[in-house]
Amino acid sequence: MNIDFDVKGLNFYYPGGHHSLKNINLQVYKHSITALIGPSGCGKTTLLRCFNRMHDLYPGNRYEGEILFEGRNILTQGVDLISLRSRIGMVFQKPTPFPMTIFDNIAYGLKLRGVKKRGLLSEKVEHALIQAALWNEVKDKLHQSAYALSGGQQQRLVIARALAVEPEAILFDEPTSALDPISTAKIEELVEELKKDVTILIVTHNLQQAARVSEWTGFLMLGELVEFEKTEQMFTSPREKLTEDYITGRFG
Amino acid sequence: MNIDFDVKGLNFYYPGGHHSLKNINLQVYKHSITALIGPSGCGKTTLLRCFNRMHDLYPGNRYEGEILFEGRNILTQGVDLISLRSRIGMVFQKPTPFPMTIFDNIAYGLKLRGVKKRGLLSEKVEHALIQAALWNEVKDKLHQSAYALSGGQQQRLVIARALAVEPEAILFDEPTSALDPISTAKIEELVEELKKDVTILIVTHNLQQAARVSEWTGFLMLGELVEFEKTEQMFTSPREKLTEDYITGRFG
Amino acid sequence: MSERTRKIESALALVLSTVAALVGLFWLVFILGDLIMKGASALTPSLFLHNPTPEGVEGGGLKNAFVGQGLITLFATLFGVPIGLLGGTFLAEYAGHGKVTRTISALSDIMISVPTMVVGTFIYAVMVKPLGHFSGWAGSVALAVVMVPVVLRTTENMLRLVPWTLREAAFALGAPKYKVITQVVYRGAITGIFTGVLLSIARVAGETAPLLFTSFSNNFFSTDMKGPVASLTVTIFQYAMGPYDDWHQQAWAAALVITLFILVITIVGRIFIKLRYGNK
Amino acid sequence: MPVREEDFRKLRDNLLSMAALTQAAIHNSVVGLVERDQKLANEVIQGDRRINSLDVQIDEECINLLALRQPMGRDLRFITTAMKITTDLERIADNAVNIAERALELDTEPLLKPYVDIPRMSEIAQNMVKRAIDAFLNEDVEAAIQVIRQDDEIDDLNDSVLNELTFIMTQDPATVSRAVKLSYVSKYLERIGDHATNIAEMVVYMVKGRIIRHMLPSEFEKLEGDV
Amino acid sequence: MPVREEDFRKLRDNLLSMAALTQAAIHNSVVGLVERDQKLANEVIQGDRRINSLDVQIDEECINLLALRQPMGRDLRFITTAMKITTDLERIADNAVNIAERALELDTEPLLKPYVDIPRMSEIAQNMVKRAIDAFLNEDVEAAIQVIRQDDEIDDLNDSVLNELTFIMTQDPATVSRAVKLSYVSKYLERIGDHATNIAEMVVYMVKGRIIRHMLPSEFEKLEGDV
Amino acid sequence: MKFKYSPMDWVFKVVTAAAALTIVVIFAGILVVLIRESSPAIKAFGVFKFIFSTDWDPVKESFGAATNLFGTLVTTFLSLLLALPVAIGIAIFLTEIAPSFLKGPFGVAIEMLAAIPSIIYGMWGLFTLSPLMGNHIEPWLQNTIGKLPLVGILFQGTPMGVDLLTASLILSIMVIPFTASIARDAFQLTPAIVKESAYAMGATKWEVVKNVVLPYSKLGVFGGAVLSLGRALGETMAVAFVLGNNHQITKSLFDAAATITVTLANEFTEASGRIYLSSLFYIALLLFVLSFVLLTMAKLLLFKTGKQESPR
Ligand SMILES: Nc1ncnc2c1ncn2[C@@H]1O[C@H](COP(=O)(O)OP(=O)(O)OP(=O)(O)O)[C@@H](O)[C@H]1O
Ligand SMILES: Nc1ncnc2c1ncn2[C@@H]1O[C@H](COP(=O)(O)OP(=O)(O)OP(=O)(O)O)[C@@H](O)[C@H]1O
Ligand SMILES: [Mg+2]
Ligand SMILES: [Mg+2]
Ligand SMILES: O=P([O-])([O-])[O-]
Repeated sequence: MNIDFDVKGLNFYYPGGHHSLKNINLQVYKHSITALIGPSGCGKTTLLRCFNRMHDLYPGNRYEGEILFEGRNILTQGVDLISLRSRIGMVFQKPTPFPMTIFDNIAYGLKLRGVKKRGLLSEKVEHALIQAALWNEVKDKLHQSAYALSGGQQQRLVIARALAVEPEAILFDEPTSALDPISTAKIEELVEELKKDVTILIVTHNLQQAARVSEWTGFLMLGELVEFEKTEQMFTSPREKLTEDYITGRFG
Repeated sequence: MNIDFDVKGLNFYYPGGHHSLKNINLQVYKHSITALIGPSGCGKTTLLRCFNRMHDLYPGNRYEGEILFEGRNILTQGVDLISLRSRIGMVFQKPTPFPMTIFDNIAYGLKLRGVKKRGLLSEKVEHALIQAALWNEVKDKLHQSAYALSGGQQQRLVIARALAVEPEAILFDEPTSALDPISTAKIEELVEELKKDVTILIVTHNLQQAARVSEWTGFLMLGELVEFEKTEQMFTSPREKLTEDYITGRFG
Repeated sequence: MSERTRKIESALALVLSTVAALVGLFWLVFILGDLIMKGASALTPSLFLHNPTPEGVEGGGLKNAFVGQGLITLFATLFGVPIGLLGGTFLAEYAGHGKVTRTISALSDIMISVPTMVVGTFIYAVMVKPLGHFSGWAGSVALAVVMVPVVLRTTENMLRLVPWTLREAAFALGAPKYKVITQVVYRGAITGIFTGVLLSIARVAGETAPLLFTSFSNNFFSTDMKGPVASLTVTIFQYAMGPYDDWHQQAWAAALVITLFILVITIVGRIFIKLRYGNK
Repeated sequence: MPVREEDFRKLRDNLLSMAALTQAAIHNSVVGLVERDQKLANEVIQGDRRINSLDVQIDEECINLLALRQPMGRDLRFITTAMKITTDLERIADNAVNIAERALELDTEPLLKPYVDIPRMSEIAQNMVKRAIDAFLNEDVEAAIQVIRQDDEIDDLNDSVLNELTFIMTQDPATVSRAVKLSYVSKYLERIGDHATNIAEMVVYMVKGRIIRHMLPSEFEKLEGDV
Repeated sequence: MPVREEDFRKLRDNLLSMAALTQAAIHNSVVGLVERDQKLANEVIQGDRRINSLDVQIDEECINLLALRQPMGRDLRFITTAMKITTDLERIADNAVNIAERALELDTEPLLKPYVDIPRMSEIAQNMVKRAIDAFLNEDVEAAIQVIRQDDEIDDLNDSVLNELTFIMTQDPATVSRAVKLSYVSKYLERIGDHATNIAEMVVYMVKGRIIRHMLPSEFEKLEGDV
Repeated sequence: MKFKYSPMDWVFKVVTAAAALTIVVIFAGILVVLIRESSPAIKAFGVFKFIFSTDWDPVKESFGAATNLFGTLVTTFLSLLLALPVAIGIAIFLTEIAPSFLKGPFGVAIEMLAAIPSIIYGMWGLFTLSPLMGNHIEPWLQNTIGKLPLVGILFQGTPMGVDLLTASLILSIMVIPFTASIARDAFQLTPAIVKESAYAMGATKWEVVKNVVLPYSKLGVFGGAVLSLGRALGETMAVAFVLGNNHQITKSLFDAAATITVTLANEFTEASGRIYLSSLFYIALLLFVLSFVLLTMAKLLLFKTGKQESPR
């Protein structure tokens, strides 16, 4: 198994010096699904957003340590965030379709990269929609607004949009917490399917979800990575007492 | 075990004739917890809202059949909705504190009933807050706005508010779906505690939650009550194939 | 309180509210009815096709005022809307929630409610007095000054309604900020912004006070924005104050036209908003 | 939450392998005894490791499924039953090992009498195991109930073998050591029948959602009526 | 999601009752044999129903907990282990019933020889059961490993009993029927030891989250070092 | 950590920033220009003297703002007094009472009333309302309320229809829809489930409105009232026709008066003489400052209350 991301001694500070991630070390394997779990406010989202440097959108955030991606530290000053982000997709808690047609939503990332030929665009859009298991549902209304879709479909649209640019990895931040159980099941199925092509990092509040979809699980508490483990191991016999207590519901 | 509500041949129609509940028959036992589960749109909420006739707030809704409460059919024309509702509490998906202080929120129902004496009010407010396991967290800020509380606390406040008027039953409509897991656990604990004093009906999307808290479970599909059963039986060996398929995730 | 008294109290309060609603409706019917009755009769083709006759002479129309009003409003829109739009963009997208934003937002809010008469005196002092004569440009600028804060605030609000995650989603695809704003955020807020612009046009189209000492009025047909230009509202003011029945007639007709114009714009705007934001 | 078909397939496959190996062990141990084939007997003893490791593997799979998929209803019963079934299968295999051990011991001694009942018992036992596992995988209550019935045959055979052996021993003290061992073999086969019955009972429970193990015969009859 | 303390308490209580009844069954069956106390032996046979029903009850409780509480980690291991342990306990009780049955049969015949080893084995077996269950409830690996060690004692005693009985039988054919039955009793006790060992092994797995059943001794030693 | 800008990013940011700054420039511009223009009058009359002087004599070139301020404040106050209860009643009707088929059309009707330009109100006031008031309503008022002690004072004089009362009434009609739609929007923000919660406790409809809807939206309603105040304060054309532009301070509502805006509208273009024009700038400055102070206070207040208990 290849290592895709190698997080080494990562610390993160929000403005005002709030030390939100403390010396995180972990490896994300290529084409695997890694889940991040932990109590509310433990830093899951914060950690996830380090991988595509979303924190840089807001002033005063500070990283320490390294995240090696293909051997290069993406946390250094010189990194071209625009190209980094176009290689690492992200999906949020609530579906975020752009206010455009379904087609344009998917084509957006491609257009940013300078793809202009209509034929190529169509082809890639179709491919991404098929990958995201949405093609059949939308193929007759590609040029309708994306807002006409249901919540679950929107979330798959967003995934298709991320896929269209053929990213190396996709970051999911509680992608189903705003969805009903059926849509959730569909997204989970899709995520499992995707790992054939991309590396997946997923933050979830839902232990069962982490259990269901991931191969590796990281348990965070108070900004520290308490345990990082094969998912089965994590949920049947974790190494750390803290993890054990968390997964058995001994504390929130 | 006493029967608290006896639903007989209940049908419900939304305006435009949408037949949302079809010949529902079930018994809710006194001081027990009954869960209603089923796929989205199956009529859980619709059924729940028959018990305190919330549907009467909107024009064009129509009931058929009976819900006997203490032997009297509460679905007839002559029923005094104001007094019916003051005997059956309700808790919604999102916390609904009134825009008042914490104290006034709890005292509200009592004041509606004409309780005016400050001493008695204080006493009952305290009692309700203790029952709702919120007293310790709010006793020093009873006269602050209820909005200052966290989501989970607000939900417990709403439960305390319902409890203050000593209702005979409380209807819960997905009471934790807007809450984080810790708050959810607290509410679940509380609900279990409450059944000593009140009859509880709870609608939930979450099978696990129904499994955890309820003693009886009703499974609805397309407006029909497919199965009504002791919870253990329902989740380990349901009678109906449809139920089996639903709880094992064979369909949404 | 017993349940009976509570129910009676409730019924009473509801009746009072209904009465209040009827009062409001009464005034609307009264005013619009009056306006239509009195205005419709003077609503002849010549009102639009002819210029005013000399004082005291019957006949003539308000062609000059219609054209002038159109010109002034058009240029006001051309000046005011881009500034408001871009300014609103800055507040919502770049300035965050810091002091600068809050100050500018607050100033805009205040400017929206600042008496337009004051704006008129201000433009008079900076554009009319130095040049020594009234001008259409001065009128347009005055109206633009009224427009800018309105457009700016609606733009800012509408942009803020666009969820942050939408921007983050665009950034996460590797879009540079100006593209995020122009390609994603604007689209998300387009209906709202457009409505804001429409409403701001409706707002200034009915303004009289800022025009009184800026574009003033002109009894003759003129499209020379450098000189005084007639406008409907100022003309209505003058004609209504004037002594002639004929003027009164024309004033009513002009009032009817301008009211209808504004009502149509307003209703169209509301419909847009309703379609987009589903305001129950 | 859904347990995926592939998880079930894997579980099924492993259970089938384990059952097949177990059957083979019974078969080979008895053939080893009857045909005095030391190699075969040794193979059974060696092969037990494989069965043991399958047991462990299936248990782990089941626990993982319980932890990772939160099965309910039928799926839950299937998985918990699988966990309990492996215990019995593993025990059956142990009994086969015991038979093989006795076979090796007896191989050094002359034949006591021709084997008639024991191969018969072995066949019944294998058949019971096979059918019990099939009943499990097909969730077939009727088949399971037939397995439960079959146990009587093996019990009867065991009784008659024991009587015969006791008779032989009392006749000729020299046969004692061999006869005792043979009586053990018979006893082992009887035990295998018991374990197969256990499995069948669990299948009935799984399918009907009710526990019939340790039921009174009258209750049992009633249940059968329902099938 | 949390399994509640009260659920565990109930499960624990039932397991303790079952273990206590099982121990009593072993004790009484052997006393019944040694002291030729038919009443006691019959009591054991009757009492088995109670143990069986506890087995069913605990299984049901466990399945309910799995369905209703979705336990994970330690809790999951505890519950699945409990389910598997009851199978062994139930089997231990069955063995006690078998002993009691032999006791009733032997009661009609004269004493073969004074019982020395068998009461000893019974004591060890009871001790093993008790300690295995305690180890389970206290999640105590060391105690469990001691139980596993103890099994050797009982095995050794069984071997010596068998040798002795074989010797007696070869000496005096009249003793065969009784001796065979006694050898069974010894074998039953040995089996009880095996089941207790099983339980202890599962405890180790539960606590350490690793399966030691069917490990090679070398692996086992390594594990012990970790404790 | 710095975000890497592309050149276009930089350009776009600078352009928008410049646009935003226009507001500040305009604001400062108004203040500076008005002060500059009124400086002759300031020098001549000072501040306090000007504010409290009731003089308004173009001939003697002696000016004071008291009469204008009086008219402005009285009409504003009265109009709000008349408008608020009706506006809230309308809002309640619209959100809680009206059957759904009425809500839409009625809401549009109210918004139409708000969109009508003020000059129309003025003209209508002049030609329709004022005669009606003068001939029928005011005499009737005089004969009823006018006979009462204390309040009677307010209804003395000859009812002409061109007076404080008519002006205030016109203003209130203007302000009603404005306030009502803001109040309605605020009411509608009350989540349905919060209302349902109150109903579920056995509250009557009025109790739900009184205890839930009103408190829930009090900030919005208050904000609406303040905005209405600002509107009324700066309104020119609606009152220009019916106030009479008479520089006096009166006790009776049936007397003509002047407001700052009316004075400006009527006299600005005709003002001859440096001091006269400068005095007009001076009252414009006063109006500007007045509305600025008022609106700022309201903003601060809203901001504070908003911080203290905003629903999450
Ligand atoms: N923008 C911010 N500025 C300062 N502190 C922040 C910011 N965002 C988050 N934090 C703090 O950082 C910590 C980690 O937050 P984060 O959002 O990563 O938690 P999380 O594990 O994703 O929680 P949740 O499950 O609630 O989403 C929290 O203590 C939070 O209060
Ligand atoms: N106000 C309404 N008017 C008409 N139909 C309605 C209305 N509310 C609900 N329905 C319909 O009635 C059916 C049952 O709705 P209900 O809200 O009871 O479902 P539910 O089981 O509570 O679903 P969910 O789990 O999504 O809350 C659905 O088909 C829904 O579309
Ligand atoms: Mg998060
Ligand atoms: Mg619902
Ligand atoms: O393992 P058993 O003793 O039940 O054969």
